[in-house]
Amino acid sequence: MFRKVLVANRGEIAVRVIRALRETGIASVAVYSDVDRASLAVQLADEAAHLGPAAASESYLRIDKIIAAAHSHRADAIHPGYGFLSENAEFAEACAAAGIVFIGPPAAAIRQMGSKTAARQLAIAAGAPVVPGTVSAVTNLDDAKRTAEQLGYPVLLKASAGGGGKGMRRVDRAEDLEAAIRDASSEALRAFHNGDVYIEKLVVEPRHIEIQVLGDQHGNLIHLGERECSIQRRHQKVIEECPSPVMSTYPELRERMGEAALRIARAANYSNAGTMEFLVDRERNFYFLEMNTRLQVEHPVTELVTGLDLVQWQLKIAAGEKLTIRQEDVQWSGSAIECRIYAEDPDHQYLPSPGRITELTEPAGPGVRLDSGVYEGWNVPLDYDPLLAKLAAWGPSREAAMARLQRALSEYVIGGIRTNRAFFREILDDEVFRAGTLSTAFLDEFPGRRQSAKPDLEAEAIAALIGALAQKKPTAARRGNAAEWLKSGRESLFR
Amino acid sequence: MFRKVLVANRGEIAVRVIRALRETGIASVAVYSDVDRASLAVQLADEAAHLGPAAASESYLRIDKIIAAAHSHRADAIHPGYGFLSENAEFAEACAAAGIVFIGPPAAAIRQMGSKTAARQLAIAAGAPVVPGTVSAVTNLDDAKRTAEQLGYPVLLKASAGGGGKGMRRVDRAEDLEAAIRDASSEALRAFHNGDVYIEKLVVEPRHIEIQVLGDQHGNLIHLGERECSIQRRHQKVIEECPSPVMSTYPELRERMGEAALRIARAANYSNAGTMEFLVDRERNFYFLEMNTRLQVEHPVTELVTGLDLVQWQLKIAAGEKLTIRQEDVQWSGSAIECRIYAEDPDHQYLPSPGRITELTEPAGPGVRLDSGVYEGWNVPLDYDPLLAKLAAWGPSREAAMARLQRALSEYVIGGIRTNRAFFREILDDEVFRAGTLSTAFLDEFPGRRQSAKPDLEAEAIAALIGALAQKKPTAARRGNAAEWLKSGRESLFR
Amino acid sequence: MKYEAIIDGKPARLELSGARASYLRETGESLDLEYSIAATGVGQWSVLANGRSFAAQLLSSGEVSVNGRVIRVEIFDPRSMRGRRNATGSEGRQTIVAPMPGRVIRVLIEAGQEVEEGQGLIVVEAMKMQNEMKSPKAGRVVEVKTAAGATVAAGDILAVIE
Amino acid sequence: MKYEAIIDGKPARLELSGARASYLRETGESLDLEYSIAATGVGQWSVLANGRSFAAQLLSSGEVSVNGRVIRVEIFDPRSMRGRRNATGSEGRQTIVAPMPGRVIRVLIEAGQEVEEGQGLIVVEAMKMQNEMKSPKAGRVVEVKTAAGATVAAGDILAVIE
Repeated sequence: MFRKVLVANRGEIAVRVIRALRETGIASVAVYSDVDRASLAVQLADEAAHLGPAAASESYLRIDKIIAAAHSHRADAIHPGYGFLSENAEFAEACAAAGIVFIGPPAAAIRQMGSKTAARQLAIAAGAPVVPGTVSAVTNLDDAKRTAEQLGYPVLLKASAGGGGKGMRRVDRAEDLEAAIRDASSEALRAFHNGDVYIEKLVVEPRHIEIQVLGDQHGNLIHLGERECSIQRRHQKVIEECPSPVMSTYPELRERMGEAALRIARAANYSNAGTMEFLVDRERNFYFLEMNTRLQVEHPVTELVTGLDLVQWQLKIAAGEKLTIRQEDVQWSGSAIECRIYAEDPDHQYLPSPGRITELTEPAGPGVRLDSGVYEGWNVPLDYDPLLAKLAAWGPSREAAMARLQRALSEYVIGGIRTNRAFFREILDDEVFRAGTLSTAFLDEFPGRRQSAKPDLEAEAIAALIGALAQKKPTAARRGNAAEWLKSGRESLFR
Repeated sequence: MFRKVLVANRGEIAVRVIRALRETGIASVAVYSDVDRASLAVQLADEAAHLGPAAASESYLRIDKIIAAAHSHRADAIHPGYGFLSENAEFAEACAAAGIVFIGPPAAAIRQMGSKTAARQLAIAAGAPVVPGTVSAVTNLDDAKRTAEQLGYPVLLKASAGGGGKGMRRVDRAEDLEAAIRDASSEALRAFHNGDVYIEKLVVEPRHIEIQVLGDQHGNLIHLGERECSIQRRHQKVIEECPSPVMSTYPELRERMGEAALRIARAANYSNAGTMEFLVDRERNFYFLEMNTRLQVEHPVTELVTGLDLVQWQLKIAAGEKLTIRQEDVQWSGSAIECRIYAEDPDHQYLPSPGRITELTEPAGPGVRLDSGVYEGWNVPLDYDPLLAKLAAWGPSREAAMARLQRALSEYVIGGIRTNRAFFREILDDEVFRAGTLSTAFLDEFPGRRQSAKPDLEAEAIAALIGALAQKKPTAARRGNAAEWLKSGRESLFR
Repeated sequence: MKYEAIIDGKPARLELSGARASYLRETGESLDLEYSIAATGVGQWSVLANGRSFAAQLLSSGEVSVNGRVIRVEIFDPRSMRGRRNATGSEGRQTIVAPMPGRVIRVLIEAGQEVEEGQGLIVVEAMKMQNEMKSPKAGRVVEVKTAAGATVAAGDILAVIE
Repeated sequence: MKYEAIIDGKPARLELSGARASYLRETGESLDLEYSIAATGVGQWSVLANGRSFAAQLLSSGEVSVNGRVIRVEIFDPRSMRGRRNATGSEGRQTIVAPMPGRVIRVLIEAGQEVEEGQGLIVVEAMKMQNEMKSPKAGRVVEVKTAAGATVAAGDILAVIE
């Protein structure tokens, strides 16, 4: 096993990996940009290396600096987390060239699955169903128009090198196609340095369901079941769960999708952890979309229902150990749901809300798992993703998991910045969500069902009371000096 | 099911019960003494009622005030937690007389099992093994001496009405018996208003293992397996785990002890949650000690390995619902270990350390469960038990659970008061603990194995550095005003 | 002590006396509270009102969160009624303000330039999200107060259109 | 900047210059650190030293916790060496101090009374634990500075024995 591993990431996923390293008895090296010097990951790691300025292009995306840090700290392996360099085949190759183990799949598999068109071709060859569409990038408008006619509108333009919804456009009419291709391609070029886009049939109101696979370097490959990820905004997942409600009703679907995922993974000579994303239509037909050749943000829900630690398995597999779990050993127990807590304002077009967390009360207790990258006093930088933490709950049933998640959300206080915490409370109360009849259209339709909060006399009175008391002693906070604060604590200051 | 439940307790267990109520959709009423006005339980509850001054005798032990609060808040049931009135048959009866459901066993069962001598008699009648000794209170010295001779020294004096080690004395020689009886009896009288003590054979270096039982009001009764609670200081448990390491080696012991526990519970017409405490000697003979007719502090480890929520089941059972889990449905998966985080100084005779928590960073992440009753800024009162929180970890094996617990302890920061956090880190590193060869003598022997911390040059240098920097800007903390603090946060103030 | 208030945009009154508060909406509904308040953190309180428990938080925006529900609060001490603001008309000069903290990545206009209603003016980015500020009206750019690369706070004035 | 220090009871020196620190035990062992420090809370810092990450905490007792390890620290600015205390002899007058915050539940002595070494003097209770303070020597009670029912802080002088 490794002696020391560098974690080439930041935020909650760096913390998650550092925790797994500590539990496995492996020393950890965090990396940080200027604005992340005091991050939770740096605090929790055994060692830390400075990378450069805040901009990811000068820090977390700099292969040379990361390899140099691994060398100077004598790390024998690198865990890339998700995002940043995690799906960068050149990085995996640079690690190998530097004599450092890349904790992830082989570079060839990253490269093959990193091109959505190549991944589609491979899936077709492996006999897995894919969304009807082109397998190669659009090269001229006439071909594109013909393809779109054949598929039938609406169609979806997607970036070949893409992810996270960038370079994606829905097109409903032939006359919009040209502009959409231009927009999508230029967005893709900016985001991925690759402007290739391709055309797919748009599956209307699909579920987005993914299958987790895990394989060792000795040819053993298993799947750990699905995650339902249909609740998305701008193609970014916000709630994920396992089991998918559809599989609770139709359990054979898990088996069929799991088999399809394994066929694709085998064809790609895949090892380590990876995820196959599928769309599932109303008739429970499923279509392979793409593969994520890394740990997923939402891996905790799989861990909660299977009892397996995916990051610890990633480490073992990368170190050459054999997978000791057979497919028939995998058990799914109960139900788990995860919310992604973002620094954003769901009431104002999800605008980002970076800044200092002045107050933090985190939920805990039975059935609650929090994977957070922040702490009270932390200044959430504006330079990166707005994900602060992932709050997940497990229960013996979906109802129990929802109840626990609601309870945990009710305890969660994040002061100083806006978050989508309260928005989740509404979603978890929503009848459609509770019924489990989910689709990727959920968040587009949800606002129409939102109860415009009825004026609540009691809450208003208390808000007015707090306002009046805060005004009554407008300088209380200013006058109190910190020495007194230290002595008598917060209460005296703000009472 | 109940509409509203009053929680007649404080601290972490009040929080635990309030969480279960929220998850079950039942409104909660917290109660508080003067010093608990701003407690976490009061914050998390839907409603709160003031009881009186800090002294428990004027607040949490006042049956009249608690019943009055339940009435004025229209609560239809009361959960007593543990400690305080939880094993007080009069309280259970007062609830019934007031038309309020007492969430616990029938008053008659509390009364019968509350007397250790009556419980022993019942266990013997039910055919369960007990520690050899008298079944009734000592009434004269000569009888006591004869009994002790027959049992053979060492013997143990125990308070009939006791618990928590109060009124307990080990006696090694006949000439010490009289003084020990006097001391034990007067301590018992002070603690329980009942000076009765009885004599037992002292089982040398036993394991302390308890069996959780759960029964409904319709005659269904199951056991949920054991908790190993051998790690105790002054007869107070500090670490508990499930499974017991001895049962991992001898799984049939769980079945035998479970059966014995159920026989006793049946004989007592027991319903709701309860725990049978046993001593287990080196030959794996087990002896019934006493029953706790309430929820145990350490119930989370059972919840972690069985996936059941004991408090939610207490509510259902008290509401008259049937137990839908059969004995054969109970599955024990993986391993869970819990540490009791106390406000005390383990390096100075476990002296209590009440006061303000100036800084709090709580562990989280995979496999970690924290049941806490405190928050940053909270002033831990000196009037009650020093238990701040229970930190538990689950893993697929005992080794994995220990590794996670170590990891979680390494993240746990509690500033302003002393705690036993670091002490647990040493215990979890101890070879004897890791081997699982536990006994109640563990904490007496452990100091002899403690490595006197070797001077660590690096840590010393950093300590000196912090000391120098703190002195360099001795007034930095005083000068910074709170307005600036609010604006630019903690970093600027204390940098 | 009496206060006038605007709560979620609607006028109301609050009267405090000891541990009692009376809240009265302009529309007539009222509520009497017997309350106690205890600080539990920075700008954070536990409020017990008529036996019910609330977590209240004073947000930096001046809003108050009560059990997670965000309520806009303006309070006017009757002794200093001048503090009371009226909703300002929005004709004539229009300022373009940053909707979020972030970094200016593109300035698409320059001072003196004529712009159409809805024309893109300035792009601000934060947390990988780009936000294009558009002109609220046809007019002329009076002033550009920022430049590409600048870091801005929410509410900073970036440009003025006349 | 040079400092003299007593670390866990043993003399040492510390020299700070920019982001470098040199630590030297009186016994000769030394360590050079290249460090950076960032506050992460009240009296709490993240220290990176030679690439390794430490969590340091200044305890109210004046001790410093480094990755959970508690180290006694006394620092003397060389410009104010008068601050340096010597270990005080413990003969003659002895003060009885509260070992923990708590409440005095019994006072077993009165001023003027003769006491034996080991005789119980005062009982303090906190968190359901009673602590009986015993006389460190045979002598006379000069003064009793507390009474049953009083609340005391750790370190408060409760009585004086001569």
